Amino acid sequence: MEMIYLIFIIFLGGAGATYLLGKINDILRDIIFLATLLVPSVLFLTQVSIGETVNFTMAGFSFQWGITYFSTIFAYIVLGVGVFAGIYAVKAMKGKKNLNFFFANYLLSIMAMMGILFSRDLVSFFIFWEIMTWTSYLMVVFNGKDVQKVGIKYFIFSAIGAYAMLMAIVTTYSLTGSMMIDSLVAAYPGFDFSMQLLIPILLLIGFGVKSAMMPLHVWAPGAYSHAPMAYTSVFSGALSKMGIYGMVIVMVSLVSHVPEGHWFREIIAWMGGITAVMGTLWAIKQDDAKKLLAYSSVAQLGYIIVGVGIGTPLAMMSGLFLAVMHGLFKGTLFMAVGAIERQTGTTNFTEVTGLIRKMPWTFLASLFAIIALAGIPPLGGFIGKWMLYESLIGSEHYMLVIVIFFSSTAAFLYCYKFLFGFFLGQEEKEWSHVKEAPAMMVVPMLVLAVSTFVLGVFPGLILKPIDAGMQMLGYTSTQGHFWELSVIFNDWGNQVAMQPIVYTIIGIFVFFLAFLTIKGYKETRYVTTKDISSSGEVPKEHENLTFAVNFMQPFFRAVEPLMRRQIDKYYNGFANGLEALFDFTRKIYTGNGQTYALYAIIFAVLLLLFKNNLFG
Amino acid sequence: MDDKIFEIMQFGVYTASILLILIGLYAALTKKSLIKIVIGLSIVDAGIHLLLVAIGYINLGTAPIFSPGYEDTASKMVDPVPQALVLTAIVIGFAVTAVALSLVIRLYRHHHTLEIDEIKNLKW
Amino acid sequence: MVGSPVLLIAIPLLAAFLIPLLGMIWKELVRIIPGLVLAYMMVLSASLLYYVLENGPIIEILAGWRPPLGINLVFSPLTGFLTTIMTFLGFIVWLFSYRFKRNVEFEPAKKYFIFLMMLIAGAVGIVLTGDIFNQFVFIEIVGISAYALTAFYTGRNAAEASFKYLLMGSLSASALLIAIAIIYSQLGTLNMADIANNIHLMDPNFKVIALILFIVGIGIEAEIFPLNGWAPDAYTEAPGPIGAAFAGIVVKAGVYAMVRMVFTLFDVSGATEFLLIIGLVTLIIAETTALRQEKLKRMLAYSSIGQMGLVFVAFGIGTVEGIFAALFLMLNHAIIKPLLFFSGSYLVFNSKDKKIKEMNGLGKYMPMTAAFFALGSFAIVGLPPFAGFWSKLSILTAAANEGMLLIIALILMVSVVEIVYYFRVVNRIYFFKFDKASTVIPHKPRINAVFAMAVLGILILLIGFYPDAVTGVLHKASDDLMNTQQYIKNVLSLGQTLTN
Amino acid sequence: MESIGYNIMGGIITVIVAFVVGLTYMGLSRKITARIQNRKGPPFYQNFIDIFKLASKTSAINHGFMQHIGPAFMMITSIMSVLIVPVLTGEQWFSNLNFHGDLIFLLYIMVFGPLGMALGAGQTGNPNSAIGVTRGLSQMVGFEIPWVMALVALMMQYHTTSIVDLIKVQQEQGVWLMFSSPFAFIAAVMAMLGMFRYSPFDIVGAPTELASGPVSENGGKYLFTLMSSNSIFAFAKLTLYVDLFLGGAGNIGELLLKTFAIYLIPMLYGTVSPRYRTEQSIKYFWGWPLFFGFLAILQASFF
Repeated sequence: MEMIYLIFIIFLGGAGATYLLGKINDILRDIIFLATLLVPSVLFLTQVSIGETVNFTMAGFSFQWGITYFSTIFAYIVLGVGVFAGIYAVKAMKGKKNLNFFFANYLLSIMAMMGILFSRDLVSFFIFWEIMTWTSYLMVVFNGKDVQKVGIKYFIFSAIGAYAMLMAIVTTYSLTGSMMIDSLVAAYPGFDFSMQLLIPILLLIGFGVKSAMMPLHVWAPGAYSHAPMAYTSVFSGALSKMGIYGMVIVMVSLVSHVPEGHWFREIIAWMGGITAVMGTLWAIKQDDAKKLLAYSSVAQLGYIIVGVGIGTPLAMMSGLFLAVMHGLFKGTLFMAVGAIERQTGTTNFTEVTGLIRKMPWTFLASLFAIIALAGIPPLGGFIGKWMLYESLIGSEHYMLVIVIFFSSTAAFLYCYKFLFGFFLGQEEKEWSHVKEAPAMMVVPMLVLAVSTFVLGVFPGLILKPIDAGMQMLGYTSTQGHFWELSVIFNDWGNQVAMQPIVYTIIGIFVFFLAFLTIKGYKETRYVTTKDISSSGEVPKEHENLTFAVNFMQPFFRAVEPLMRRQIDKYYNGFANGLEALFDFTRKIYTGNGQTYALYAIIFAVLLLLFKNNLFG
Repeated sequence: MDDKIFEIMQFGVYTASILLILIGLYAALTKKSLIKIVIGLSIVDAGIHLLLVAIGYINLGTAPIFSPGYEDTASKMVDPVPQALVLTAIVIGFAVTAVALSLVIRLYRHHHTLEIDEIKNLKW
Repeated sequence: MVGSPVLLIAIPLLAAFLIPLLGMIWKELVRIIPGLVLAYMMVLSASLLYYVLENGPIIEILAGWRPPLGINLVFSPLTGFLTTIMTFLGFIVWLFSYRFKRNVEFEPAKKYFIFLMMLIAGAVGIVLTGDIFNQFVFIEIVGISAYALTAFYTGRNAAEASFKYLLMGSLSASALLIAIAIIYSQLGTLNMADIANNIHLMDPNFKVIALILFIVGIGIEAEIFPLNGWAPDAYTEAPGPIGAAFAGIVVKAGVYAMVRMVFTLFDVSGATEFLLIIGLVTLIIAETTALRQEKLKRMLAYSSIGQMGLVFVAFGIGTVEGIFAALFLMLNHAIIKPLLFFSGSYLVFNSKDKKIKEMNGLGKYMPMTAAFFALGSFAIVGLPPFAGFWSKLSILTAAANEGMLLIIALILMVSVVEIVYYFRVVNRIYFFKFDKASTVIPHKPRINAVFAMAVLGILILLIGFYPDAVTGVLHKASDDLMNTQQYIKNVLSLGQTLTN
Repeated sequence: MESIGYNIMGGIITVIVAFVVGLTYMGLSRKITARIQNRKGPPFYQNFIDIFKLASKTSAINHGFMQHIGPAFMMITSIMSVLIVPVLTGEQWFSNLNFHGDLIFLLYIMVFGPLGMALGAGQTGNPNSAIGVTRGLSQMVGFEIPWVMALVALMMQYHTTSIVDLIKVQQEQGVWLMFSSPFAFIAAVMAMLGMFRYSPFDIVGAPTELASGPVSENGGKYLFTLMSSNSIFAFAKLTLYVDLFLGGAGNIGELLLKTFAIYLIPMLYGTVSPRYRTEQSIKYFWGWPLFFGFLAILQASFF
């Protein structure tokens, strides 16, 4: 029995069993669900040897499945986020309606992602891609109420992307006569220029939709924020990386072979840069945590796209590393928001404040994730950011580095807004009853959050598989040249050694914590957040001192011109125009039978008139 | 009769059938009354039947029946196939007309009119 | 051999006339007999198809007159394949409409089943016959029974739809008759193989005129663009299962006749390109029109027209892959669209005036039906791993092999539109609030209806997961259609006569 | 590096020096500002008095553990940055972490502390603190851009991201970068005005309006930690400017001279200018400084 088949069979059967057993007993269902998540992961990590493939043919197309060094990286993301989010989901979703459907669908979408990573031929790639699309669509519309626009928008964009990809696939098939990805890569340099241009563009449209690249990102905020948070952490953490996966293959294996390839790189990189900036600005504007994180996902994916687009070894490394990190911390953040929603019932900054002492562990996880997101050392996000900047500077992208820097500096604004809005500030009466989320939800968050720290100190742990994958893509090995276990270098040999830095930081922190704590901490009495010196007098209980509305107002007065346009509007205008047009064209079906008869006669007469042109 | 007259007559028959078809189409396409439309359709049928028969006819032909005394006239027989077709077509046309008229009755009950322009509940 | 192809036509006609008599004996027989007959037909044609795939086509001679004089039936892989689909669908339709709605009493039920039998007999006849006039007769049989079935409900605007259908139908009959007359006057034969054999003797002008008249006449049955004004009305007003029968059986017969004309009878150059163009126009117009429909069944009707347009596009590609894709699509459409019509008919049955916007949240109240509808929608827009995906993929690859990139792009754009309107409905059914005001108490489907839908759903999944189950037959059928000379030889040399 | 203990000693000495110098500069600035405004002003050692008074006090109240560890975060930033910036070139004692010294790392570690302090300030629940923080962050977005442009220009021109290497470059060329790449210098200096938060950019901690913004609600040891870390941080920034543009410093006297010269710029500019609103200051930084930044990058890319 091929191990690869076994994995997919387990996923499928597990999905079915989860659905059916859910009708009998919930506990049983949860157990089966978790088992179906864990067993294939273990099988994948232990049994599947990289490079082994299985072949079979169906409907005249030959299929080939097998994992490569490169897709292993993404498989780690998918399984890591998928498993922990699954554990989280079991508790988080408890009490919701039609959960059987949810869990089965969850398993299916994980299976689809694994399938994408396993498929070495375009047909099964596309099949799994579509399965992934509609499972995630069903998740987006899972909550039901008034999400029609969002779901439809997501599905339409996905469909456009997928069909662009399909067109590229069939074109490839007609040109090479084979559906294997490798044969496409092999034959690509031989195509004539128009094909060399057409195929990558079509593929990039397909991948750009999933990875929320600039003009195609409009579905993302709604979709990310409407899906159940337990799934969104997979959606934003892992599923969006599938677009990156494909994009890397296109950029490296195809585009780099055309002489004009560097223009592709520039354009893609700039799209990523613009995505990053706009995503960040809109994220700062949001008052709903889900929306904020959704936009921030768009921005983060922008960084990754920049790295992938530039495509120098360091840039590619940074892109892939950022992809892993984004999976970790964005998964954590969405889980945290889910926990807060579960405990308080809202995710709006203007409503809920001062949870820090109610939900300390959630706060801790969010703090780690936020620091990683902001790219502040010593957490993992910094490594990715550092490599990105160094690669941009090294490859002399003067303006791009400024753009990225702007967006990641502005990112601090929404980072602070997230933490402050939920956990800090005035502790209102209405939230005094809130309890910490159950351990089954907190532990996965903490695991992911701490892993960002570990990867920050020892980036080599994840850079090793990334390096292997990049070698498979044709890069030379970068170990020792760009990275060691805990040291990273740039193009000119400048280095950042994380270990001494981290030790120093910890030393300073411990010292001053002791200094602040040891002497006289007993005397300091804890006071409520009402007990503050607001210009002299102590405010009363009923006075509302919460500062949450118009949080970043002065900043937006400055950047207002940047945000005046929304690409969303243009899309809607276009769609409405089309609908109006079709509404007009369907008027040719006048209900009058005679008119139809007249059409028939006119048709016949026209054919008779032009018979020589038609049937020469 | 001699061939010249036959030619002319055959031509006349063809033109007559074509004319019938056109007249029928005109009625079916322009008249607003359902009854007239049905009539137009059956006129078209009649024209086509005439055309078919005319195709099968040969000059001074006899009925395509083998009977004692007429064994030698196989070459003189008119082609039987078009007549068979015409018979079938007539039956079919009859059936269609019957259905059409019954529908017209139903429509009148439902809409209280025979104007086809006013029977447009189903459109677009 | 279990029987001869002629039974496939004779038995249903016989049953159609026996039904009222048997109904006098015991009312239930009216509902039971058709089922038995259709089941027998299904088995017969399936076994015949198996036999034919093994050893060559069967040419059945009627009334002892050998071709080219007499009428003959051709049971080749292609026709056998289509016949099997039709009989199978007929059985499914019977299964669904057995006790179809309590309010249908004995008398209407009798008529209903009589006309259903005639419809299927006619459709099968269109496919099997090897004689153009005979084909015309069968087309008329189908037409008359279809008019009657369309006007089945007295309450609605059924009569209007039926009258439009009749108007167009009789026009098509006239066109066909004239074309037949022209061909007979030129070649003196009505046998398809004979015509195909001697078509080059024909005066080119007359040939093209005959072809055009055929295209107009059959195109009305096959719902190509400017001639399909009747179709939406008929689909909308006919009973749900009959809509399914139209989409699954009648249109298929029309498409078959059209394709037979273009590929076998006439050696006119540019005919396949014409099919391509007309199919593309039909596809685009129909799908874009379906986008803004308020009524569910009307939307389904336009979607079905669009699918037929896609079939013609695939035929118009003109290669064996194209024909294979077209047949594959016909098969999928014949499975999926009935499922949509069945489930849709129950959905609209629960909404006051059949508006889509009255179906909010029905998914909670009739989960089974809604699930089937969702499955059908997923399948027909071509999402893997459902049946529709493979046919769409094969069409695109066939087009790509001919380098028709523009056409691929158009097809895909139209598919996006298709996705939009199908998913709007699915969204409404599942994710909108259920408001009692707009709907009566939900009317659950009976067990037999659920069973009928389940069979179709299982088929969709089966073909989706394992397409090779059908591709073999399709390949043989497409070769059969491509290879005209073989057809002529088989018929004129009487291929291999039956020994029974 | 000889031994860990050796390094730790050097680091501690560096920090102490930075602390003393920074506090002295602050005191001097108060004195000078007062003189310019024709006041007498406090003695320059006033700050030492204040800060030791604070150190001796035990903080009476706090609002929770985030506020408690906030100052420590702040301290991390200032000490890390002073350890990374090469204080005296070629001086073994002061070459702490700066062989890893990397501008981008420095830029990011400089954000670490303010964020932690902002969180601490946030927990106090004092709306003024939060308002001050948001203003501070917004203003930071403002001045980071020209500042980064200047740095990018330098890094690209000399193909290094290490401060030590940049000093080497200046020593080899024998000419300071403020002359060899003047536009970068101008942009950086204009950014520095914001970095030091003297008026016109002192809306963050706007005295009398926000009750000194983020640091309100902090007393006793908290305030001590914050103030001392501020002074260390100020010294670190000044040294960074000296290293980048004034060719570093060979001995302590040169260091003091150069740093004080740099320090006078924001101080004197502050004494003569009124306060900007936040968006005004952002727009200010995106005006001329940005332009000079572009010029710097053009210079770096073409010469």
